[in-house]
Amino acid sequence: MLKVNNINVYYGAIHAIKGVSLEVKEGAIVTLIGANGAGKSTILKTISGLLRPKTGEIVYEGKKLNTMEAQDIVRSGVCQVPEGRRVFANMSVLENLELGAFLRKDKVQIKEDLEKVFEKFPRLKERMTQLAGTLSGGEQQMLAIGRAMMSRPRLMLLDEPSMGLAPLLVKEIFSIIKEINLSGTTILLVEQNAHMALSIANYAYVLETGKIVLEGPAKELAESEQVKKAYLGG
Amino acid sequence: MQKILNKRIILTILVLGLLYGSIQNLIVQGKLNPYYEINLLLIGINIMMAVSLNLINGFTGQFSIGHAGFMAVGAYTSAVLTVKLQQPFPLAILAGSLAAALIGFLIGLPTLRLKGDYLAIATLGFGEIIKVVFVNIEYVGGASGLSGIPHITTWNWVFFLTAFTVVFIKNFINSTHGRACISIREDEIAAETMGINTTKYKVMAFTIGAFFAGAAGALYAHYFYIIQPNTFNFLKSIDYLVMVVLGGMGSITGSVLAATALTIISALLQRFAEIRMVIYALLLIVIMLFRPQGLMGNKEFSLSILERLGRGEKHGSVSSK
Amino acid sequence: MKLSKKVALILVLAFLVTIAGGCGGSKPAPAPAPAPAPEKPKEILIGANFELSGNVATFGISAVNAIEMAFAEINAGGGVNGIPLKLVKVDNKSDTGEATNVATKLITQDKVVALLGPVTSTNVLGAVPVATQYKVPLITPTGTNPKITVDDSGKTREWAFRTCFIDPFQGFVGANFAINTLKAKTAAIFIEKNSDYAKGLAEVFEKTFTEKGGKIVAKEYFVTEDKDFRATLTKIKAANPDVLYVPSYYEQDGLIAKQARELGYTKPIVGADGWDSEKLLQIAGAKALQEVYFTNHYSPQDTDPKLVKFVENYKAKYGSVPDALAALGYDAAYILADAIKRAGAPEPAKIKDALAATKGFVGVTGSVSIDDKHNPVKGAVIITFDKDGKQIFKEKVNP
Amino acid sequence: MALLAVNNLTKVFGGLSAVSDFNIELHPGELVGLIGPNGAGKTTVFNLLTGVYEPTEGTIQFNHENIVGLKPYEITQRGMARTFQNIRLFSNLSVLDNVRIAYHTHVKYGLTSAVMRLGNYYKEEEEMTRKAIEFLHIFNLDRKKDEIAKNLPYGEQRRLEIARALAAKPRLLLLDEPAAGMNPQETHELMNLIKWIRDEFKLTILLIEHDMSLVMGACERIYVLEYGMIIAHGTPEEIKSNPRVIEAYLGEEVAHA
Amino acid sequence: MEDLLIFLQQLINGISLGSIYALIALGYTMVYGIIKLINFAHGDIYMVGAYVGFFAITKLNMSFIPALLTSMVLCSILGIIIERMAYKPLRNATRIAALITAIGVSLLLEYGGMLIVTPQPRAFPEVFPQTKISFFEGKVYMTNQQLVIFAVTLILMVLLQFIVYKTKTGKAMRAVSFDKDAALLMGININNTISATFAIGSALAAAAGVLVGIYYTSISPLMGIIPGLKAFVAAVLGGIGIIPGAVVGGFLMGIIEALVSGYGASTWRDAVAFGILILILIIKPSGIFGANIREKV
Repeated sequence: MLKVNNINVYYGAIHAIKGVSLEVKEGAIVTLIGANGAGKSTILKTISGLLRPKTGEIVYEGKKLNTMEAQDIVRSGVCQVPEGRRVFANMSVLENLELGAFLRKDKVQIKEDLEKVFEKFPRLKERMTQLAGTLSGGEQQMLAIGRAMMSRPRLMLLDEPSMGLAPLLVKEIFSIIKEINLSGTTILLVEQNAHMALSIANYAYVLETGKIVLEGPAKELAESEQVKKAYLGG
Repeated sequence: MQKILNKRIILTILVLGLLYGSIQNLIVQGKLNPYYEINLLLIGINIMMAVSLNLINGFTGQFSIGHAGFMAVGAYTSAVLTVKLQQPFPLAILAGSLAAALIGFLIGLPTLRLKGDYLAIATLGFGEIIKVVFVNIEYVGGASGLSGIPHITTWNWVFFLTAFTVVFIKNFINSTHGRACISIREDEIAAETMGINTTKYKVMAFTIGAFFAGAAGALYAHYFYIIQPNTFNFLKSIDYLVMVVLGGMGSITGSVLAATALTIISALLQRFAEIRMVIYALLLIVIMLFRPQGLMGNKEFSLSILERLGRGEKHGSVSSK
Repeated sequence: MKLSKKVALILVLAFLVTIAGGCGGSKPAPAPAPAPAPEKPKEILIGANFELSGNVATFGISAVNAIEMAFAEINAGGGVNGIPLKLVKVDNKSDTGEATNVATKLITQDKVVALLGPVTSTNVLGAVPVATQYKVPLITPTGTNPKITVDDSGKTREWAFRTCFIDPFQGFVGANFAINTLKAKTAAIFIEKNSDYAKGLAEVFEKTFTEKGGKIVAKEYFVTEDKDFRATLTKIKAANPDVLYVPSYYEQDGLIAKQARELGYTKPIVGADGWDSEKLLQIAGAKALQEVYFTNHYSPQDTDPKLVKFVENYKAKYGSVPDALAALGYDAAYILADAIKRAGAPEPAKIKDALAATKGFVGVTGSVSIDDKHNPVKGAVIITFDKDGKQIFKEKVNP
Repeated sequence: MALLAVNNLTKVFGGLSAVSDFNIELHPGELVGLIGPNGAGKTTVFNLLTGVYEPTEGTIQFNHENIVGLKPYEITQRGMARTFQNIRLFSNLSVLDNVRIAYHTHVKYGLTSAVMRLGNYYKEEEEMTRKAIEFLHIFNLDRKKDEIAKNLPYGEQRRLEIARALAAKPRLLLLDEPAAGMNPQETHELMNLIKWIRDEFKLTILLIEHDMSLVMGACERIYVLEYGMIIAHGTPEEIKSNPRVIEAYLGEEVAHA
Repeated sequence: MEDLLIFLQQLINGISLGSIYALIALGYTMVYGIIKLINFAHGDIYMVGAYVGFFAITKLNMSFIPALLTSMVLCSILGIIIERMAYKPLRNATRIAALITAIGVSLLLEYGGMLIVTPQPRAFPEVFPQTKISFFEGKVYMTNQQLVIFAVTLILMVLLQFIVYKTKTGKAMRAVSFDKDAALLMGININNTISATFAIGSALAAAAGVLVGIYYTSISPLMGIIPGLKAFVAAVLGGIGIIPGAVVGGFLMGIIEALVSGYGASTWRDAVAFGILILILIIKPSGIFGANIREKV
């Protein structure tokens, strides 16, 4: 479904991503783990068009994402849940969700999808008219995911959904991610919490200082000594 | 460490002395065209204004656009002392500076609670209020201004006061007090939790900035024969803001360079009469498009940078970006 | 984007090179040798120190346009004593310091033999000390502050002249007209706070009016930038004066007349020569100009061919009708040319003496003689408006 | 005798209680954790203690002195320092300057000696720089002293923030999610560092953290906050087995881990 | 009774002056609200709007409405061009750098305008005839033009509020204003959204320019400086970025000025207006309607 071929990304003079290639198969949950500053978020931002690779290409269902505008990437069905939630704090929950469906014109289906999101996150329905900024961290994360769902993505990119959340909430969020995946959305997950990420993913990549150092089925990686030592605290 | 510092100080004194001596020599011999002299003096006055505003805007991060108001206070106070009360010029300069500092302190105390654009508009408002006050005092000539001010300001006065301003503010910045101001710019809350009395330092920066603006005003008044409130309107404040931004917020040498460059450009553009301001406007836009961080960013131009560059080292503590 | 940035960079560089080049050319020789003046100079350099940018640029540009036109006419007629005049035009940003700066430049760098401008009194006061120091005559076409030509001790300033009406006479005429012709017992004065012209006129008007038994019931102020005078006019109207004296320039005057009438003030309004402009009618409308009188130097019905020609030429050249500042600037240029001619040689001291001796010079703003205080002596007329807003002659007053 | 005694602390924001009836006591040398779900009011407690917010009700006794109503800088001067959840370094300044600013309260030379370069200016500046470098050495940052703070990698920024807080010579150190964004290995190192500085500097430490390995491994006592109120308090073992805490915060797995 | 009538007249004077400030402040606050830029050139776009209206009426013989629309359309385009050329490249630079550029644009429009249309003031033709309305036996007056400006201000305020809060473009604007990257991830075209903001803001300025031109009859290249400054102050007074705030701030400024001129000393007017502004800011640091945002610590 998504193929990243040997991309190089720079921040000014800093070479942030050095020749990374990865693949996401339709229907899978693929995770990208690694230390802070390894370049995980940079890869996601490059896929969704916020950054441009200097060389290499990103192919999604035959289309070259690396030359497309961000809004066209969203239109083609790739949507990112950004790190730190980034909900529109000065707008209501409902307006946030409506913005998720910004590019869609199918009013009827939008309504249906809205109901689906509320079904999944009943708490959002309760707080429909509340300003997003007044939600707690966990609720904001739910809103960010719900907002992304509103664009009907076929590939959802999640950036650190567990960051700064209480253990109980982390669990809840991950089970929701699993559910979203089961209902047909492919997922590329970037996570600090390697333990949780590997527990729900099918396939995983390990990133270190801008390079992929390890990849394999999630279960295998979870057992690997190297990963255990560095990322699982074992 | 101590040794390098001394070497730098000696070098600086040498360069300044050379600059002073050569120009003083030209003046004494009558070889300096009076027009160049005017513009040299204007450069000095503008450097004082830009550097003192940079302390407030660039180093302490308090967005002030009423600096011409302090200049007005200094100009009027000193002129009243010399014209109406027949006091000596040094006393007039000091009184003008102190009066401006006092006004700066009084204005700073309540307004520095405000942030960003709100502070900017409040300082702009104060600048305009100061202007209106002078318009309404007939004792100092009201709107038509105070004329007949003796022509006392000379190259000596301007040179030494400008040098004093720059050295004072540079030393201030490189002390714990200056670092306290900079930390406010960087993160006010963190500064406060580091034990820094942010109000005190904001007001301090504001007061010192106003003090030197007042001194610059006194020099200005005693060079140009007449002062009127409208000379110190918000467009004048904007002129100084432009110098600070163009030179680089948080760079003293940047302010000095920009004040010099803009004064010269302004003089060169006099001959272009009607299109003068059009050229000036285009220049502003283009410079900002190419160097939005200003000529110097927040770096300082110093001989030691050249030295280190010469040795092929990366310059350290002041490099950013 | 990249490309346009490059283009912009090249443009700026080109600019700077041009400017630097221009500057290099004018650098004075390190030691200006006192070369003996040539028999007949190629051209006579006159400095124009005017407000071409800043808040009173409108006035400065008007005046300088008329001066350039006058110079072109003079040169077309063979110049002065066969030598063409050349205007060195410089902007002073409507700033007093800059006016000093520019005056110094004109005298010491460009070596002009006489200075014209600036237009506002304050800026003139910034330039007069420079003219005095370097002994070059300065003529302001419009600066009305008495201090321009007379210093604090009452002594006439040797090098400073003006060619505009001095305030006292016009204010005096205005007040007499209000009392005698309009039979006013009470008056209100509406003064432009930051204009020496308005302040001077108002002062004399008030003095004359009260001396003759009238009473000033309201004295209010505005600033040049104002466009809405309703609040103050409401206050003035409440004081119920028989006459309202507004000695300003036509843009504000027009708005004041219009707004006063809108607020139901129907009594006479009296003004001074600043009211004289074709734009006044467009701004105020004919209805607002009923019962409006102003003092001026010449009458519109006086079909002086000189004036008609001036108005036509100005219109043709600049696409707009000349205002009072243009007329005054035009006359200043001719008075200067006349003085140079009489001086015999384009030397500052001789020009100064010739200027001081100006007698009965007939310009577009009337006949001008320079008195011992370096002020012009002119006659005055009173103008009013017919129902279409056309200026009509009311009465003539002589000094 | 308690170093910090908080009684009945309450903070109301626009009608909503962010913190209510909060009581806590810290003794010298203790390392105590404050945990709870997002939005429970943990950071608000820190802001109340450090004077960033003023409490609606309640008292805060620090070192036998009531500090309610004091400005943040006054509280810092009395010996309390903190770090922030979202790192707040002086990001355009060098690593060294970040630490030197923290010494501010201990500088004795005045404005005159600063601008005139008189008296003890050079001596104190040199002394301060020397001490700052020593400090950076402890945190293994001395080789980066001239680096601009914002260019440091994340983990080092966290360390620098702690170093900066310690340079203010506090008796009580408040750490707000110091392990956020760190991987398990880094977290483990951080835990050791925190324990070490507590012993080395004879500090009392209160920390907010979601990473249970850190909290359970380092803290002697833990307070659990939910909806602005303390719902549990005790040793790590007690907290792990407290059903209310499991329900509100930990979830089954962590408790059994 | 007499005094009361005078007070009423002063109130009308103040509100009519305030309507003009409000009208200009609307565009100011709108642009600020979305991209946090003090668009210093706003007052000058207002001037350009007045001139476009003037030439449309005098040279092209248009009637009022077509002239107004022409001016609004041309100024929208001007606004977009200015944004693209002068502000867009600085989107990621410091805000003060953008402010300096805005000052540059402002000077360029003022003095470029002076070169093109001459500095002389021009008289706006009377395109809709003025009628005087008087009450209380001719003791209190107002004109139909004052009423029109007042009504247009209120209508535009409501319209703007509707656009920003109820339309898709408005939602996009608010999203862009809050978080550009997050807005991009929603598929919002940032450039188009900002252009739309400038287009609307500039069209509002143009409308104000034409109306004020008709109302005061005189226009000049520097006419935008003072009203621009006052309108900005009005916007800050009401809480910058908040649309009804701009209108309330504008009215407040107008009324304060009228009352100071009418009952105090007219020469202290600006000082009192600024003094009240500062006082309000000290009491309520983000303006009358501004939410006091607590900084997240």
